[in-house]
Amino acid sequence: MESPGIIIAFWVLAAVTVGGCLMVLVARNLLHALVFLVLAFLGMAGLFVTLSADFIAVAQILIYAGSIAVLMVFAIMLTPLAARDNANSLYLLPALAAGLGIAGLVSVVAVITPWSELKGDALGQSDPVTTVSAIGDLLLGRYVLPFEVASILLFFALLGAIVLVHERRGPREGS
Amino acid sequence: MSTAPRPATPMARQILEHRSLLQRAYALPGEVFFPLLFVLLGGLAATVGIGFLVVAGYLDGRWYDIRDLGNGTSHFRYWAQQQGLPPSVAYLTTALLGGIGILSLVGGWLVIGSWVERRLIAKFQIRQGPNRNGLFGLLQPIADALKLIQKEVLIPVGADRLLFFLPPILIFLPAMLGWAPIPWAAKMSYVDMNVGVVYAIAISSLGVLAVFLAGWSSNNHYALLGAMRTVAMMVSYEIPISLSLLGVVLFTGSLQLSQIVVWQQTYHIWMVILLPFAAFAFLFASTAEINRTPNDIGEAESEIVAGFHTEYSGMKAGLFLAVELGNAILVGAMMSTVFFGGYSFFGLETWIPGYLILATKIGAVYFVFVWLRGTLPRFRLDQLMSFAWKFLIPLSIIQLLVVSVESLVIAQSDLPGLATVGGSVVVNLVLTYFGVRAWANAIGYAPNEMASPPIMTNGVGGLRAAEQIRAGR
Amino acid sequence: MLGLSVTLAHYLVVSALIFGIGTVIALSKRNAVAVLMGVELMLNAVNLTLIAFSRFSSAFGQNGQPLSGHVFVVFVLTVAAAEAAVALAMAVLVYRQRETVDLDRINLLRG
Amino acid sequence: MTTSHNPTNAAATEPYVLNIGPQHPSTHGVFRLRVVMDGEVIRDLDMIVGYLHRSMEKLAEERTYTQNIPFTDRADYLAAMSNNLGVCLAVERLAGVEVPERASYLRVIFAELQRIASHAMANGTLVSDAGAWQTPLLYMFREREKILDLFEMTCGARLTTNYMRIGGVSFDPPPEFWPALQELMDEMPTRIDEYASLVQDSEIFLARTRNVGVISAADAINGSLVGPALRGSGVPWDLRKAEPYCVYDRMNFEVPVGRHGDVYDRFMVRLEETRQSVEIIKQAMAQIPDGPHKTDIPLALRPPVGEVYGRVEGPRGELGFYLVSDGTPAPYRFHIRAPSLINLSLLREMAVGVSLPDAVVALGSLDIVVGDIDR
Repeated sequence: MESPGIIIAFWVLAAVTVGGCLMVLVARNLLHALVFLVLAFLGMAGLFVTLSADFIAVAQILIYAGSIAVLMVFAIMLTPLAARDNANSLYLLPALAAGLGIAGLVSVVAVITPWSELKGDALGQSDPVTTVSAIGDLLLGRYVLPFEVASILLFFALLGAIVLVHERRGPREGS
Repeated sequence: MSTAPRPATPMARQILEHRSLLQRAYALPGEVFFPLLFVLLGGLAATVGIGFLVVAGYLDGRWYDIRDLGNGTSHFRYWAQQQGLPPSVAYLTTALLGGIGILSLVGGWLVIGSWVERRLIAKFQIRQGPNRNGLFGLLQPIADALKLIQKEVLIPVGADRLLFFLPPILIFLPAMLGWAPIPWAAKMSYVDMNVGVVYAIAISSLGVLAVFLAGWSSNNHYALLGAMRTVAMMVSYEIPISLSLLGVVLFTGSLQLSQIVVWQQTYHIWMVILLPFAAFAFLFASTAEINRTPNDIGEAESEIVAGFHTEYSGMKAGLFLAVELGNAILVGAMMSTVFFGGYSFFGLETWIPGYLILATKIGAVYFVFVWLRGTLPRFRLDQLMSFAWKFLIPLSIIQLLVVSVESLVIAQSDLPGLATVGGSVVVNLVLTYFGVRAWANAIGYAPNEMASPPIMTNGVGGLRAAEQIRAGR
Repeated sequence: MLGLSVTLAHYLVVSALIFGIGTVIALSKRNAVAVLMGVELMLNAVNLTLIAFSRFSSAFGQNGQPLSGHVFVVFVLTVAAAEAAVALAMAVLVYRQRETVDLDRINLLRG
Repeated sequence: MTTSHNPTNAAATEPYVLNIGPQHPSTHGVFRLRVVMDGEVIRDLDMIVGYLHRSMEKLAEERTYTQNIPFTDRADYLAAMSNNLGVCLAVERLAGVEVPERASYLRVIFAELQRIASHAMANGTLVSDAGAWQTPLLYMFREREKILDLFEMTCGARLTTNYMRIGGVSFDPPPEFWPALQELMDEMPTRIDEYASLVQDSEIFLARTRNVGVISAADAINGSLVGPALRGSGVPWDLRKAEPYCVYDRMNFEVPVGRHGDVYDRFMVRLEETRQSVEIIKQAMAQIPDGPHKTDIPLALRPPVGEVYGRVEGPRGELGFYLVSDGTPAPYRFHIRAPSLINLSLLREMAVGVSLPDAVVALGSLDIVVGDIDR
């Protein structure tokens, strides 16, 4: 992680991501916030790429930027009479305090802890050529039970979403 | 008495006087014809010479081997390393050159594509197409672009200015980024990433948001309707695209696009023969994704004017139109890479540069798109939705099950590839034919009963006559 | 080359910042969709942490599974997708009943 | 508590108003639909006409009967010949003018040519409305172009022909007209087959038009629908059969009627009518006698005091002219019963409750001409 390309990429992407998150917080319009959220997701995918996590990066784009953002768009559009001003509630100050506290605490811990991390050449050598097959092996090998549970969870989420939003067409439709 | 009707209009006269290209060639004067013939023969001789070089293997892997520009790149990197330059310089240079290459290809297509499409459509519609500006009307796109550029860019009252400004730019990103993993020859892809297929799907899903924002921010009902239609359709048709690509991936065992091409080269078969239904699903769903006939309901002109870009004027509208063209060839590239053998053509790629073969295939797929546009009416939104959810997705899932068994057999068995892959071809063809028919019957689709000619009658009357005619049949 | 290299701590600090901002958004926004945006950001921050550990950590030996972090991220993505679908469906449902998705005003239990 | 607000759990969507037109690709002119939409579904619909109103009927009261013929060109500008024929027949009945036999045959030939041209236009734009990117339209325009060439040959104009005269037609066709007409009529059946094959079995077109915009026979009669739209609903009513004018009683032809009354039936009825028109023209060409093409009438024709309602079967249906004469050279009242306006009134029945694309196709199948609606 010492080549200039990675360093520049890290700082730029980190700035984009954190900036996007901040804009989600301060944007005055919910749809603007959504656009910045997508920007943050894309920056995050870039950060994943700098960490050699190609599959996760692409999955991040596909699921977050491509699907969840669109879901949110639909949720916003299906609630036309609700406020779209991205307003803050009364808990802004406590929330700020909590957020700053968590961020500060974790940052301090992250900086002062002597992580047994790889550096230099060892880091370069541990760079996997491809993560896809390894992830696949793990998913269907060691983690096969969580994998199945996750698929069942997805299935029930699908069912649940359909059941919740389904419009019941009955005799009372006209009333 | 003159027999032939005189051509009534200047246009009709022109059509009558029009000479074909061959007639014009015969009519050439000798001092033009023979030099031309000489040049042609010389080109033929040069081709034979190059052919000898290729067969003798003098070219393989040299930097001047233009059959695969990747050779030049790797030689350049090696040379830069010899010179003691830092690797980043060599990588940056080659990356820049490759980027410029792809951008100029797509940019050149955006310039010429509208002319190609209009000329082709004109041929389908028995008319001439643009033929006034320049040779064969080739300058027409430039005239169009100039017109668009000098038009006023209007921002509608009540539009969200930021979100109105962004989409024409945002929608360009997937159209450009999608080119990265396409292999143009064995060593010649911009980023030969391991997750190429997933990357292509992910990138194409980014366009949804731009379309939605364009429609929403315009503050126009037509635009919003178009955007909602397009978004609903893109979300629905991403699933058949993913499922059909997944079938291909199961066979090839790699998400890398270049590996998919290599697999097809190894087995001397195109995926379209192995997975006909997946190829159809991909083509159909792609037309829905990129808003082309018969699925162009997002910008259905007769219903919602121009869909999500109704309110855009000037070059912003031009950008949307250009992206439509760019997406068409991007889908063509994906389609030919995944289903039509990519840069390979059963050994022809040792003679002809692979990128030319791929470009030809892209052109062929694009021609199919234009053909569809010149031929078919448009579906309705609910029909398209039910086609995706009731037809394409269930059948794709069934196909995936079949394919997973077949791919296991191909991977595990010791039988020769001809037996396993050939068997899979036969099984898939048969299953596709009967599966599609059975499924269509199961969901109650019977088009033949629908087309019925009117009843011819000699009678005249009112309601009673109408009832008699109906009862008489 | 620039005199500084990117280490694990860098990623962890970025992740902490994003998690903090996500917390603020999730706690302070009125609109249910905006709250969900905050939650997604928090999940993203966690993903970044997992991937960073997976990449940098030397805790895995030669026979270890350095990509377990990736697998966990896959699960997080799955759960996030499921959660977003259900949460947004609930938002739409609440909107149909109450014509608002303002979380401060969804106080059914208060009567 | 507001939980009782929405007991059916239906989405609380707001209907919104969409203005289709006056400038919209599918309104075929300047005419506006004010549509109340709920999502993609039309809940209510107002037709707002009058953007092309030229006060034709009032202007006609200041002009002589012959001077009024060019006005009718501009009323239904896609069927000028039929309009000319309608007003001429009405005035001839009012004034008791005899028409030479050759003129009657010429009138039939030109009216049927006009019907072919107009039906080509109607079917082509209908398929374009269904989304085929103008290809069938341009195929159908190929023959329409030849017909317009024939018009130009005969009377010098292609669209606003002003060809019929009170007591005949203005010109006898030139010698080169007849071979050209013969050639066109010989190739016409194959051409019609060709463009029928483009569309009529296309599954997408069937899916778009079958069971869309259905009008039952009773509704069609109650709504006083006319023309191909009426026949599409299954009612065998054609003025050329029911009340033959000119020499239609000597022609042998059939009337196509639809089975279901949907958009597809109206399309197919028009297609079959073009075939029948070709048959009529062939018979007329065989039977046409020599003789004068026009009787001389005074320039300022003064019909006796009275009123008359003359009607013809135009391409869009019954086209009526109600004329009242007070003995002066100008009509006292000059009313046009325009088929497009009456047919349009059925759009609301077809479009409310269906989605926007269906409404567009239904509107296309009615084959309105805004000049005919507004006059």
